[in-house]
Amino acid sequence: MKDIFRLENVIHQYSGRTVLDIQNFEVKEGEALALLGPNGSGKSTLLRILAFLEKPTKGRVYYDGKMVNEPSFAHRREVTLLLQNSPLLKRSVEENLCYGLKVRGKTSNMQEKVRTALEMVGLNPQKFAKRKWFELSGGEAQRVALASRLILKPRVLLLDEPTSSVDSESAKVMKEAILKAKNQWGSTLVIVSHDLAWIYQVTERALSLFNGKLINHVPENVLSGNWEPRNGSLFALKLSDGQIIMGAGNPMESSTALLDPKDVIICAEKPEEDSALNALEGTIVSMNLVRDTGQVLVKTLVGDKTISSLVTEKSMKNLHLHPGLKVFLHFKASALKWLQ
Amino acid sequence: MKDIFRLENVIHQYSGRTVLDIQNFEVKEGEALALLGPNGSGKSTLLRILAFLEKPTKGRVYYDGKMVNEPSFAHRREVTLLLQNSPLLKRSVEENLCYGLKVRGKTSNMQEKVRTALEMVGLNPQKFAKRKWFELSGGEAQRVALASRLILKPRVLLLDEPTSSVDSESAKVMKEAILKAKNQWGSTLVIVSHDLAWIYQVTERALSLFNGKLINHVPENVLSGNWEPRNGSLFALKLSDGQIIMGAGNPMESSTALLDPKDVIICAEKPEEDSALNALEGTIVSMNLVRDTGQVLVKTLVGDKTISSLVTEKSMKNLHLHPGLKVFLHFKASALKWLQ
Amino acid sequence: MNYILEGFIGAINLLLTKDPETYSAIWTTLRISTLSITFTLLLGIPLGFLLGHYSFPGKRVLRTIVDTLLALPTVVVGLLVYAFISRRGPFGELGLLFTIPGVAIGQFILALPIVVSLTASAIEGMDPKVYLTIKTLGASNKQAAIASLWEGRYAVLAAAITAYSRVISEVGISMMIGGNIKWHTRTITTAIALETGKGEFSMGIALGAVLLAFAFFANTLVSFLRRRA
Amino acid sequence: MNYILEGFIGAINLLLTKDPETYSAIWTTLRISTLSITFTLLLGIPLGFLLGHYSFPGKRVLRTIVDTLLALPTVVVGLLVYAFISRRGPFGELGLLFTIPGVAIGQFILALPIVVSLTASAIEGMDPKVYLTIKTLGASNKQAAIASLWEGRYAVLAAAITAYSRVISEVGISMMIGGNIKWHTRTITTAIALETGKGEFSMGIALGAVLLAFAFFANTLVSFLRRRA
Amino acid sequence: APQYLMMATTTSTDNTGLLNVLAPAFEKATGIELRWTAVGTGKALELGKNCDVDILLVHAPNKEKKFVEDGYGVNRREVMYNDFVIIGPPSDPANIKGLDVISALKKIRSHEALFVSRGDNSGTHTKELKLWKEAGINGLDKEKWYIQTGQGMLNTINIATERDGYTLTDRGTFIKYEANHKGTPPLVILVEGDKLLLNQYSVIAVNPKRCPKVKYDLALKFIDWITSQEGQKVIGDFRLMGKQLFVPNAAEQ
Ligand SMILES: Nc1ncnc2c1ncn2[C@@H]1O[C@H](COP(=O)(O)OP(=O)(O)OP(=O)(O)O)[C@@H](O)[C@H]1O
Ligand SMILES: Nc1ncnc2c1ncn2[C@@H]1O[C@H](COP(=O)(O)OP(=O)(O)OP(=O)(O)O)[C@@H](O)[C@H]1O
Ligand SMILES: [Mg+2]
Ligand SMILES: [Mg+2]
Repeated sequence: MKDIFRLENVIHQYSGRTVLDIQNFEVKEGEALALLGPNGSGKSTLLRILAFLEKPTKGRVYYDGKMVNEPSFAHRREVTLLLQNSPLLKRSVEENLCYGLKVRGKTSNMQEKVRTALEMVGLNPQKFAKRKWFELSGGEAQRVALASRLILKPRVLLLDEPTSSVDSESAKVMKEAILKAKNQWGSTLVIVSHDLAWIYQVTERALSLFNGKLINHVPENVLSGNWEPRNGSLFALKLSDGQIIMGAGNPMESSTALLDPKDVIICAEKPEEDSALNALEGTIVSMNLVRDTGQVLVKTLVGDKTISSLVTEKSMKNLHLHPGLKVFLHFKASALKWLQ
Repeated sequence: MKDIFRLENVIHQYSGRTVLDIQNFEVKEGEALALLGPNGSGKSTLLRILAFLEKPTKGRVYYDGKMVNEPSFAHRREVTLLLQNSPLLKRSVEENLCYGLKVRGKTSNMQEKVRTALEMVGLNPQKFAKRKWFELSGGEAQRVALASRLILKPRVLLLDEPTSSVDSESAKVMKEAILKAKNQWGSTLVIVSHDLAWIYQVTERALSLFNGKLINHVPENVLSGNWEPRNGSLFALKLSDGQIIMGAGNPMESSTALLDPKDVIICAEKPEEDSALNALEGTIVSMNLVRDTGQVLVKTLVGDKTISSLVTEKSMKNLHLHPGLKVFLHFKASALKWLQ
Repeated sequence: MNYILEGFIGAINLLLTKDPETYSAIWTTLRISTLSITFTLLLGIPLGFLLGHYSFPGKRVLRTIVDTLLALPTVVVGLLVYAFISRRGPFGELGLLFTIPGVAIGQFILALPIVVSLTASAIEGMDPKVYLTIKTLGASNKQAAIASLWEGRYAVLAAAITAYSRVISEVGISMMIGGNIKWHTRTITTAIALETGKGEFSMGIALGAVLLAFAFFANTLVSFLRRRA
Repeated sequence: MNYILEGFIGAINLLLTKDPETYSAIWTTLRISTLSITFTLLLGIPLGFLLGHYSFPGKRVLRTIVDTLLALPTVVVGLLVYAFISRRGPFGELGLLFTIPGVAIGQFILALPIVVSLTASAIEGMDPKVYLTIKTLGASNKQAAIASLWEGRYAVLAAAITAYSRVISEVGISMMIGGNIKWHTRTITTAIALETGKGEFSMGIALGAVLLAFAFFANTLVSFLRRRA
Repeated sequence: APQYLMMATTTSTDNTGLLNVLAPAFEKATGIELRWTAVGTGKALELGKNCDVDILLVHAPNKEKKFVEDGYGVNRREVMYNDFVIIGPPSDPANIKGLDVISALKKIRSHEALFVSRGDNSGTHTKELKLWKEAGINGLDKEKWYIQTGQGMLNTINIATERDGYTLTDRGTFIKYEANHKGTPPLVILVEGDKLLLNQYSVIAVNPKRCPKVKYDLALKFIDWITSQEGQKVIGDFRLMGKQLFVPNAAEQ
């Protein structure tokens, strides 16, 4: 599949502060990409750049194979973005949905399209089409905002926290609506969300942003805090229950480490002592099936930190893992990757 | 503990449409109450009434033992609400935090208080105190809004989706901040959230709203759809994989049923045929430890519906439950409770 | 004090007896003001959007100049326009002096800064997310400008009402450019000035009341439109 | 045409040579307008808030009336005030005719509807959540009103600028109530009217330019304040 | 504080600059400051009726007499005069140059040549109407060639200039107009010197019996001064472009 977006050496700054610093970033046409990362890491900024709402301070943006210097509305008619906490236009729900069609001159069959789009997000058209923008609850408004993007059948659908105030039933409905866009219309999806369980069901690939930098890693197991130097090149992080995580390498200023859930092994017993090997005691709090893989994401509470590990169904069965079980987590000090 | 809020026969309408209809509702001083329910069920409306921002169309509101007819700002100085998608004031972060203190004339030690409040929500005061309101990401703004409530050490803290755009690490920090308000300052908490995992960690009691009506039931297992009448007083709901859920009673117009996770039993085999007993085949997708109880909430995907059941650690061990396992869910047709 | 009472009775009298001089002045006022406000809004609202929306070097200075032009006295506008359209001026050939279009040009200059400044304020005061939202829905720059103005429609309407009120209540330009010529360019306000100069104070008040009745009628219409939007 | 050029040269001349008549008119204009705008803002902004914020029966009618009063011609305001403060009027004893406070009263009446109407629009245009947010933080009604006005500060400032510009550029009230008395109540605008009446057009333009310079100075100050808020 | 006298006067005395000479001379002689508001004659009389000024200096003899008869004013004294002239374009389309007033108006009428009237009930307008009446011409109001400006004298002359029309003006304002055009005015005097064209100015004190608060004593002082040899000399000496504008005639009474 070809790239629909490619970013090269993109840097974006607000009043001199660099909030985005991306060397390479591609989105394939038709794929569904999750963009994760903590607050303030630059997710919304990146989406605004992809939606051609903002020009990066530096760097090149390619869309559909061509470099885009002066984005025109022709670009914005293919790429639509649902802003974080998107406001509605001060019009009726129906008119909100029609606006995007009208600016494109696609005024045929609007009634019908409005009905379909509202139903896709789980709102009853009879009840909601005529409502004014302020006569909606938070989640209803959020869903109207999504519907007014879906109605456009866009080539690229960028969603910034689409489910942030939506109930779980409706989130499921929205998941289906979004997947319909992908599967039936071939829309490319880039979705930002903090609801990891939800977004894993929608997307195939996930990237994370930390401090404006892209990391090919799901932001599980972010270990930040006061890393104290120990002997050798080891650093130690004290947990609330007195246990210690050891990391090898160079924390530098950020002092935030990432630990891939794949690198964490769950054992029933404590292994022999080894300063470069972590062995943390904790209690399993949740186990989630990962879509399509048969693997299970197990979250274990260690002190005040929750550490995720990815286990196969087989080893899960062997160990009789279940929530509430006391286990030991093993991982190498060198498994920690430091953020710059 | 005495009631800090009591509502009697409260009805609230918007342009003639009843959105809230509550016969009795109490909040005890010092408790932490979760308010759940789907979009549009009236949660935000109820919080606005509790915050004395809106007067119910009908009914009586008691606060601290006294009926409140004309809420004054003296009431609003004890009760503070974090609105859903709360805007910030167009001032610096620091000034946003100070505003509530200033209107109360508590101008001593403000710098120090601002620092503490920002740290409580996981924001670095040095980095954020001087920022303008628009120089924040979505989650940062949300946390500033919470901080400007926490700084007031309010007697009652009402929170409407406090974590809606907050990353999971920060949500944890916020949980601690909120619990500190409860435990150290004795604040009463009423929290609305769709993030059930998060809210269960913060609150002790949960109520749900459906169509403006209060229900003493966690909104897991909301079964809505096209219930078809069968023989006797049974109704059937077809799932996407052809399986059928049977419900006894009278669905009436709403045709939405609730199923308490406690009433669902997980078995390894299919029981003998009985039209009044449901036996649905599905796959476990997640298992979560419920705080303080030792019980586990197991979610099973049946067709396109996820059904939760609450199991003890013991039966979980006996059955060797784990995500990915195929199981049968048993529950009586009469276990379904119909919403009016 | 009597003037006021007499004035109000006089106003009712003028309107009921269909006093031809009064109706001629009302009609002239309506023609001039419609002409001037139409062009003012057509040019002023887009300019106000540009000034309010875009950032460019010198914007702050330009904004200050526009705000300064709000203080243009009508006599000065009259003098400036007169200089151009008098027979000896560069556009003397057009024969605009002492005509309704001539006055409308002057009123256009008077009202333009009001519309530009207030529209720019309305746009500046808007949540920037609104404009972004419109753009994400695929609007071209022009469509986005129109939709933004519609989002701020109450403030834009307030700008229009303020400008229209300024135009129908001004006297300096109508006097200087129109010449207050009876049956031709005499407006309600120039008639008021004339009557007042004559010492006919109650007649001045009566005509003032007629003007207000006219404005009230216009505003009532607007208020109904506003309700529907 | 020539007199425009002459006018500008004249303006520089007047200012540089510190022409005493001109400086007296500037000073009088400053005194009157400061007096009138102060009271207008003190009363108009709160009234505008009340009108914009609260819903009550008859609100729409009241709003329409305020908007109508925007169209009050200055001469009519002059006549109305005159009727009250003339020696034979009810407040004749106060001796306000031909004085600076007398003119300021008239200008107050002229500017009040502008401030009330534009402030009300500013408040109406605001996201209702902002007011709720302020209240959730524990503000009393008065504190919430002040904070809301601060949230809408650009629009409120625009109201103030529009009103102030109206006041310094008006001539009808200053003429009628002030009497254009040399060294006493002659303002820049009445001086312009006088010079224009004499046919001294370039002097009229010169004084007009002086007034605009004055307004530009005021607006530049405001623009710096705005930047800091 | 020094005493001051409040006067309402017509625009012609102010616009020509006479008062700028009279006021300092009066103050020097008596120590009394003269303040004036220059308005139309009708408005000046109205201000007097309302006791808002102490003294009037106006030029509409019939109205002044009525004002005194009705008890609003006392001590009316004629002070000075100038005369009215008919001016028009040098091409003189109605051929009125050198005619007496009445014949000139009749010719204007028969040629339907453009005539610009002040139409503002001022002294000049009153005079003009009286002249038309004497010429036996009525029903001018809606005639196409008869324009009513409702404005001051100079503005009316300017409108006549723009339109190449005739108009009736007082000589003082015409001289001012000449001065504005640096001595080469587009309109010129065509009819002058007729006895009917006399323009008499008078002062009137506002009646202290009706208006107890007026400064009657100061008003009397002003009347005394302006009708004295000293005051009359100031008027007689007032020149614009070397031309005398007003002829003092207080002594003639
Ligand atoms: N207009 C602005 N001016 C200055 N700084 C800004 C502005 N908008 C965002 N920032 C800063 O840029 C950084 C990235 O912001 P962005 O909104 O992209 O974060 P995000 O990843 O979307 O976070 P969230 O999960 O909270 O929405 C943050 O540090 C934020 O404070
Ligand atoms: N201003 C209003 N005018 C009319 N109807 C309104 C208004 N505000 C809310 N509603 C309606 O009232 C009902 C309850 O709204 P409310 O905001 O309380 O829901 P909620 O439970 O908070 O939902 P959400 O989870 O989406 O925030 C909804 O049906 C909504 O559409
Ligand atoms: Mg964001
Ligand atoms: Mg809500």
